[in-house]
Amino acid sequence: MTFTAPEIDYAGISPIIALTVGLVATLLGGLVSGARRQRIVVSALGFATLAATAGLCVWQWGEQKDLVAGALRLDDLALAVSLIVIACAAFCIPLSWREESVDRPVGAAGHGEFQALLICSVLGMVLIAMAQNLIAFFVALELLSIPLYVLCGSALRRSESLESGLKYLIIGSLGSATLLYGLAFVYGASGSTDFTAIAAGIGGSLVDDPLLLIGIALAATGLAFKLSIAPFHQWTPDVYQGAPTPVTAFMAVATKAAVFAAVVRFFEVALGPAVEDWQPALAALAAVSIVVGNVGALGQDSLKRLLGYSGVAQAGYMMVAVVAANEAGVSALVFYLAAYALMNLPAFAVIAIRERETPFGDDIRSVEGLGRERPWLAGTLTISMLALAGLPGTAGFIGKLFLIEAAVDGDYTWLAVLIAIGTMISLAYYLRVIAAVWMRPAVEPGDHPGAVAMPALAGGSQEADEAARGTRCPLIIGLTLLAAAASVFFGVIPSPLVEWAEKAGAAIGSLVD
Amino acid sequence: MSASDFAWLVLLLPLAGSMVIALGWRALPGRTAGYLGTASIGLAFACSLGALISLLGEPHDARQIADSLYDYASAASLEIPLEILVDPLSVFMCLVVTGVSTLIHLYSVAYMDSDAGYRRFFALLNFFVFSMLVLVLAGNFVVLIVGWAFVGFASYALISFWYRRETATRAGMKAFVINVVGDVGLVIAAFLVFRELGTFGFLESFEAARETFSTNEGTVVAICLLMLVGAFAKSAQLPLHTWLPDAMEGPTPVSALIHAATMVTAGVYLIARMFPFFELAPTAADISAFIGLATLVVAATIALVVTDLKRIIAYSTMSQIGYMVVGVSIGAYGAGLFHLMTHAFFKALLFMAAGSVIAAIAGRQSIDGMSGFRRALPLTSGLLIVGALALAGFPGMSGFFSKDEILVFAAERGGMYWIFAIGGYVAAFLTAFYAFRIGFRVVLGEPCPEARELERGHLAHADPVNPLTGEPEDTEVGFPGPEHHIAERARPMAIAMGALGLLSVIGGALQIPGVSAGLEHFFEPTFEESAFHEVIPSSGSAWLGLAVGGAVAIAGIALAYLLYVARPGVTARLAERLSGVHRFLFNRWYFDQLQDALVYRPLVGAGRFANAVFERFVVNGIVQGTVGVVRGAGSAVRGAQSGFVRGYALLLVGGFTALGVYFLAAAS
Amino acid sequence: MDITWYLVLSGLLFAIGACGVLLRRSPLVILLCLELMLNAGSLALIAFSRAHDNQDGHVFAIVVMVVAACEVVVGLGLIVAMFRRRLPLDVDQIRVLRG
Amino acid sequence: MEAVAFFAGALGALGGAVAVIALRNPFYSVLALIVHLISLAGLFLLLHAEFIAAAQIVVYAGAVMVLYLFVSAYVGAVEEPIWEPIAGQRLLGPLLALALFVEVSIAVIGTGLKAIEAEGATVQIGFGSPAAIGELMLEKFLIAFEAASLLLLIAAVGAIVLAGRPRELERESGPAEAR
Amino acid sequence: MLSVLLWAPLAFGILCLVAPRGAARWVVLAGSLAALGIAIGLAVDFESATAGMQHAVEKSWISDLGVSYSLGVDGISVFLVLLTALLWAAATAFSALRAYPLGDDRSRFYYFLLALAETAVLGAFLAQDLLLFVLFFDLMLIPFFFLIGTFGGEGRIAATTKMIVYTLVGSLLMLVAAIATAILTADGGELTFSIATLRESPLPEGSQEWIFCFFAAAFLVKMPAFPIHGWMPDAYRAAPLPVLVLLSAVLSKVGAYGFLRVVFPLFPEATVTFQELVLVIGVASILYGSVMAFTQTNVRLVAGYSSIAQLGFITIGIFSLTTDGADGAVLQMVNHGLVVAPLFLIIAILYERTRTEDLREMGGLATRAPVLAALFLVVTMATLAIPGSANFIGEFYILNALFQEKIVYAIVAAAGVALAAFYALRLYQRTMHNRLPAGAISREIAPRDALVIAPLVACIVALAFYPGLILERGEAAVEDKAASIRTPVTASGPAP
Repeated sequence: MTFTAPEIDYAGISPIIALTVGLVATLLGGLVSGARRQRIVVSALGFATLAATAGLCVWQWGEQKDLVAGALRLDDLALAVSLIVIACAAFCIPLSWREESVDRPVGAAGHGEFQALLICSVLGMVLIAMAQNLIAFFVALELLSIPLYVLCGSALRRSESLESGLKYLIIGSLGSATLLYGLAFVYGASGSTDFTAIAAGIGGSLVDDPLLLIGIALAATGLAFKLSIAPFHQWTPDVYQGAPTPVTAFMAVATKAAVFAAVVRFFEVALGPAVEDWQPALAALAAVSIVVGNVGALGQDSLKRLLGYSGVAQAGYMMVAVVAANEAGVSALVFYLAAYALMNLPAFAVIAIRERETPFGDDIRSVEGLGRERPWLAGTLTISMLALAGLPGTAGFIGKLFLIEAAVDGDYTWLAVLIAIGTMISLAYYLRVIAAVWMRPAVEPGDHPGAVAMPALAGGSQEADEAARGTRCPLIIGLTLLAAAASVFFGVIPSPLVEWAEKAGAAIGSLVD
Repeated sequence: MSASDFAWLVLLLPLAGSMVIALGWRALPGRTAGYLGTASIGLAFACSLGALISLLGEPHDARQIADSLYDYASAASLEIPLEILVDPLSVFMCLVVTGVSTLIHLYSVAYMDSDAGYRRFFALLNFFVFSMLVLVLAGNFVVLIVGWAFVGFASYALISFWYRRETATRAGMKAFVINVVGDVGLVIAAFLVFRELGTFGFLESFEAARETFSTNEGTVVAICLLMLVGAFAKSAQLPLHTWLPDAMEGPTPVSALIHAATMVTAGVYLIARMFPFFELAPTAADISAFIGLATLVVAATIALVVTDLKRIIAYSTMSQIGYMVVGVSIGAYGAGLFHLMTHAFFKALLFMAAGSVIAAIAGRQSIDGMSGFRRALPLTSGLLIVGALALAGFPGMSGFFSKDEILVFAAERGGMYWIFAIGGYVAAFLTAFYAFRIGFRVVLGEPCPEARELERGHLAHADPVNPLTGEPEDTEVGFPGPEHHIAERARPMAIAMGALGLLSVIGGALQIPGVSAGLEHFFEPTFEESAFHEVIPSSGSAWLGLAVGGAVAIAGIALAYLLYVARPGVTARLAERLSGVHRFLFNRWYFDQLQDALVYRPLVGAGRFANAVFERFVVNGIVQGTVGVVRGAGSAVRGAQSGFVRGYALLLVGGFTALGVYFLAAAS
Repeated sequence: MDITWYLVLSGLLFAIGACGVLLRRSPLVILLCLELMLNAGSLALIAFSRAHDNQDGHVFAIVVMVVAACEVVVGLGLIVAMFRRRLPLDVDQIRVLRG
Repeated sequence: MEAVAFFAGALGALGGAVAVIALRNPFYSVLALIVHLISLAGLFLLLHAEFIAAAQIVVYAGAVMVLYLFVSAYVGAVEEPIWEPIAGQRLLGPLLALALFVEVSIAVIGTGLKAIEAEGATVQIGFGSPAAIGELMLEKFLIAFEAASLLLLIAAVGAIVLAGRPRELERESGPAEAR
Repeated sequence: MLSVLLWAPLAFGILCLVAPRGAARWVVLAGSLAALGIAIGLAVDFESATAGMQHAVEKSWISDLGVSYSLGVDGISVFLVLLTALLWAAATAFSALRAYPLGDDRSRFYYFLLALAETAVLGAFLAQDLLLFVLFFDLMLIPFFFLIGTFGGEGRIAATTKMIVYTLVGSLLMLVAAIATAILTADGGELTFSIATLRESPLPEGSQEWIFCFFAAAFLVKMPAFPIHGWMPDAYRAAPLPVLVLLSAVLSKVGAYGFLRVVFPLFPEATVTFQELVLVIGVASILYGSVMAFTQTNVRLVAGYSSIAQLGFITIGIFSLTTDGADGAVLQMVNHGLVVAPLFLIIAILYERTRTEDLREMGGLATRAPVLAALFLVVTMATLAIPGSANFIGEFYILNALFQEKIVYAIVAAAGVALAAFYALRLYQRTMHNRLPAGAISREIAPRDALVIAPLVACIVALAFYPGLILERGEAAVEDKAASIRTPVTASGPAP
């Protein structure tokens, strides 16, 4: 029998290779003994990996090509999303530092495993952003999910962490089973696993064949679950709250980014011909999650939970861009994803810092009086809240602008109006946080009898918190301020980010219309 | 200098005076402010004379001069210059206003001395004169309205001059609000004029009106009625009169100047000024005449029973204005304005005398306590009697000629206008009676304790109390302070009163049937367009009317003598015999209660309702409702978030089953 | 034998698996049910690849098998961890996070 | 002949599946699953997927299930209580599952796709043979293949992270922490 | 020129963040004074003849969306800009001179927010690009949220949240509407938000109408107009008085301004369609506001509801759809700003004297304070629009115009004038007159306060002598807007 190796564009897959190598390296770095030394070594490796990958992505910027027998597609959309994901990972590594060293048994800090898992997840995300073949698509999805299951549960001391891990795993597997079944049907209907071939296969004749449509329904469910789109969102608040804060931060932003890229590719490239079928359905999902997410976040005391619900709503907003199904939509989506990273990460960072400084964990009381105590942190938290609320002067506003523009352009004005309404509701809880930061006096643990009983979520055990009270990691604070500043900068001078997003949009646009 | 230049000066001087006093209030010692104010008004009077002379210098048909200073508020389609109209009418008004004002200022110089707000008083008084002059000199509706409102403001400020008195502030508020109602009427009238004639200028609109409107056309009647609202609000005619008696809360000179001599006659001036409209709308004119008559009678009857000295005079003012309104409404412009002038003289005189008496009796105002001041206050008493005679229309006095001229004119027009003549004479009888009800009770009879003290040369003092409610006054309020003044001792007061006394006696000479018709002739340039210009009673019938008037007056006086001097005590018995009537009159025909029930209470009620019900249930309801819905949805979502992972799975499966259903539906 | 039969069978298996996830409370068994669903998926894949004479489905099935194995491993790891933490092995009693 | 085989396999698969969710003891459920897997492998054979069938037997029914058995033995087979804490779950669960099945069947039966009506395309020799699959894996699905292997690695790492180092954890988990 | 005016306050505000705490307030004061200077310059060399934009600035901002950074002033905005600058200077000076916020270590924050707010409001008045306008319109809420929520009184957090959410309800819908306008107009072509360009090709009536509704909602809530003033009472109760000055005197105008700047040119048919409705709202606001104003016992709320009434006048003036009415409305906007600002400052002073804001517990304050009384009296008279004040001319123009168009509304609205006399006087008398209650002290106005209030009163008096100043300069621009209503460009946009 003859075996012809596929010709491989190594330049194209270089980011993937880099990540793989880095993954192994960090894993080995984990063998270094001594918590501190290990942390430094591993983190260095991790940063190096991410930096290298980012560099390669930038290098490949502007390329448009199929890789490895068309399993992957390298284009600006993929690269843009990869960059966002990598940035998130880079942000979360320092955030995670103290986390692991306390939550693992003394003497053997798990930085190696932690960052290896993180990078593996990044790899999965990069892959899924590029995947244009059902199998690669599916395996990439698992590659990004399974490490996350582990990471969520990785704070073994805290039953909440384990609980979140289990819930995520069960619902997640259910979701991927559904997705798989859906993909199977799509494959069955079209007789192929390549996106382009699928598009060709279903083109015209099959557009309203029940087999295909059920496939789409199941696949949509599986993906919507990953994006925590209502009504498949219920895992989100619990997992966000239970998981260690750095993991939550990473999950909240990176997963959305990668999966949205995949969704765009899957629906607009593979299922492009069937747009009439899925557009209304996705619109309905978007509407539902805008409403559910926003009302759910009202009156939440756990900040992470609050952000979880707000994430549901935000996913709804972004879904609108997918629904619009036009080039403007894609670029709006990419822009919003970038903005989303800029406004979410600082928020989580502040939460993490406060978790370690106050006995209130991620309860809203932990940020009360922050305005007097630490104006700069308060400022960043405020900015990210305002940005999430989409108030002008922040990247969030511009992002919403693009979303609404795309929606109206795609004749989904009612969704645009719904975005506006959702934003109004969301103000109620975003402003509540800001009010707590600036307008309430700091709470002394003594004032609240509940304070001690209150579990220090993600903060490890009490004594550990005592030990770490008042951590001032300059790197974290620096990155936080940077991100906040960026979200203001792009709110005032959006053009650079906009053009960047435009390119990513063009990548798909060229395929769609 | 042309008449208009003089006119501008007339306007400028009082304003300057008021500004100087107001801004330099700290710098002016003692009575300086008073003399400053008096001087500025005196000069204004001089300038008015100048205007008069230069106007008489003009040829007969060039005696209506419109002159504008600058474009006050002109834009788009509106042309609103700061414009004055100098013609016999306005000059006449200027003379009356400035003349009387000068004397009253002079009086106040002494009278208000020792009042905490001395300077404030003169600043405001000058400002009032300025506003009044703006009113009478106005050349278009906007300027007129400005003057109209300014006098209203001045009157408010002076009524509540003693602002620590609840009663005073309330009275001020009442006066102001009712006046604003009048303003609104006038404003809408102006809009209507603009809508129909496209201009706000007087002369232009008169011209246009004659061409545009046919007699009694609906629009023009509406215009006139709206103007009447304004006029009646200012001139205290029914039913907008209730503020005037309360206005007596102000210092006596204020009552004399604003609420007797000048401001309250603005309505009369307005009707005279707008005669082209009114002659195009006879209906409106008649309505106003009838209201004038009604006021005339009603006020007179009330004046019979009221006991507060100043309020008696106030009601008499109302009724006298009733005469004028009748006059100008039925076309007797000359006569009406003539009466306006004479009334200014003698009514101011009466108030001054009253002020002197009140000062002598330590600030009390009820005439019940007053008697026998003839020896204690010879000058005051004498002038009081003179004023009363003039008011009563005693033959030879000024009031005698002016009042009867109106009534004779009414008779001359005949037809239903006889009613006005008859009503007028009846009221004249009542007038004569209450005039001497005051006169006799204050002057004759047993001297009251204060009078006796005064005869011994000692001026009575008492703890200051609010004359209306009798509650003790905190002396911060100022006058009546520890120091107060009577004509006998304060020269400025004596001079002012003397001058007015003289005028009230000889003022009638301006216009004696058959003998002189100066005023009529002087007014010609203004009123020659008038339809009633030709209606001039023959001197025969005029003298007949005068005879009747004189007789009625004497009869009234005689009755008063009978009841108050010859047989004191009869009145009390009468009062309880006719207690119903008495109470009705004493409660001033229940007009206040009526207004209260019809206007004030409903509004406050509406406010309360809006506050208690609407604001809470509707306005906040909108908010609360929405919030409630959202909150409800929120708790529903959180409830679904049960924490049961299998529950989540259920929703997930349910979700994609639903999606599947949708897609299958879409397929088929 | 028509392919349809196989597909209907796999649908049935999928449904049963889902039903199990919804009804069972021991995480262990839930994992088993998820296996059922995945297997239903691979059955469908294989059937389709037979129908289209296209072996992509087979590769897909293998990948699914790997994925299933991984999920199992991680899931069992979690279960062990929970067991050590003395947490009840009953998903209904693990609900601190809610609301 | 083939029909018989199909129905036998189908019966086995279904029975196994039902047993998995019906048996209250996890240990037995695992055994039931093994039955299910084996009969499924049979069906794979009927579909000319020899390699998959083999893998199914070896990897699944072999390795994975053993792991299951160990774990269920380790944690001890707890019988789960009968009562249902979530209102309506008992009712809605099967109902939804049924609806799901109906939808799928409608889709499968209602489709206009001719290919699945029949036996399926006539396949050439070597369809589904290890060689063919291997070739595909190394050419077309190289990435998927590599990723899958990476997946296995990371899963192992995850298992270690979660379940590794028993002693310390045992020592650490005091009753205070257990809620 | 305009850019300097726009950004100067913010620049100084940022400067004050790094300035030493003591100096912060002077820095921001300097900034606002600088802005005032520039604004005066603008007003002085303003050519009243032209209807077009003057000192226009035009730069591309978000090219992909066709959003441009374009500023300009015309007869409508020039005096509003001046008013904004003036009142901001006044409020800042008032705060700075009495070292407000008292005993709070966050004065830097306070003054920074003031500066930010000024920039935002100026932006709204200067913006000639629809989206830029919307952006500033929303932006101005943020500083006020903090100002009220951080430095306010009783129940400030709830109040400020309520205000923001309520007012943003409109603004966000407006954002959608604005984008829709641009896209529907472009119809696949080049996207632009320039008001001037959009005006060329108005939308078909159908889409005009819903878009109009969204804009109207935003503007009416902002004013606020009856019955959507729900946020007003709480916010007014809670806000610190210097902030309240700005909130009531300036922010309320942005709404009214928006009608003239955006709605008239862009949605003429819809404007005509909804004229009656808005008139009803306006008249209702007048009556309701007045009636409420004379039953309230809280001083702030008397002023607050009176503002509702005043804004009602402005609204009906604009929606008389005539040049006269709109011109009067422009004048009235400035007047109301000039009147309400000193009013609230005086209320602050009264509060110091009586330690209460309840009318029933006040009184007699005039005794020892003739100057304060005089200033207050002037303000009161202007508030009730006594003829001779510029306010009267404003109302005269408005009512006259409406009288020519829709006589019934005019007559009903005129009733509001009489009511105004009542509540304004009531406010004055209950505080300054009658007897001095125990515990209250009558003190003369302090020089530092007089320094702020006297100039404002001077402006009122000056304007009373020559209201034509504003009317004449406004005329051309207003005429241009009103013309677009009378003779709308025939719709050529795509069907919705």
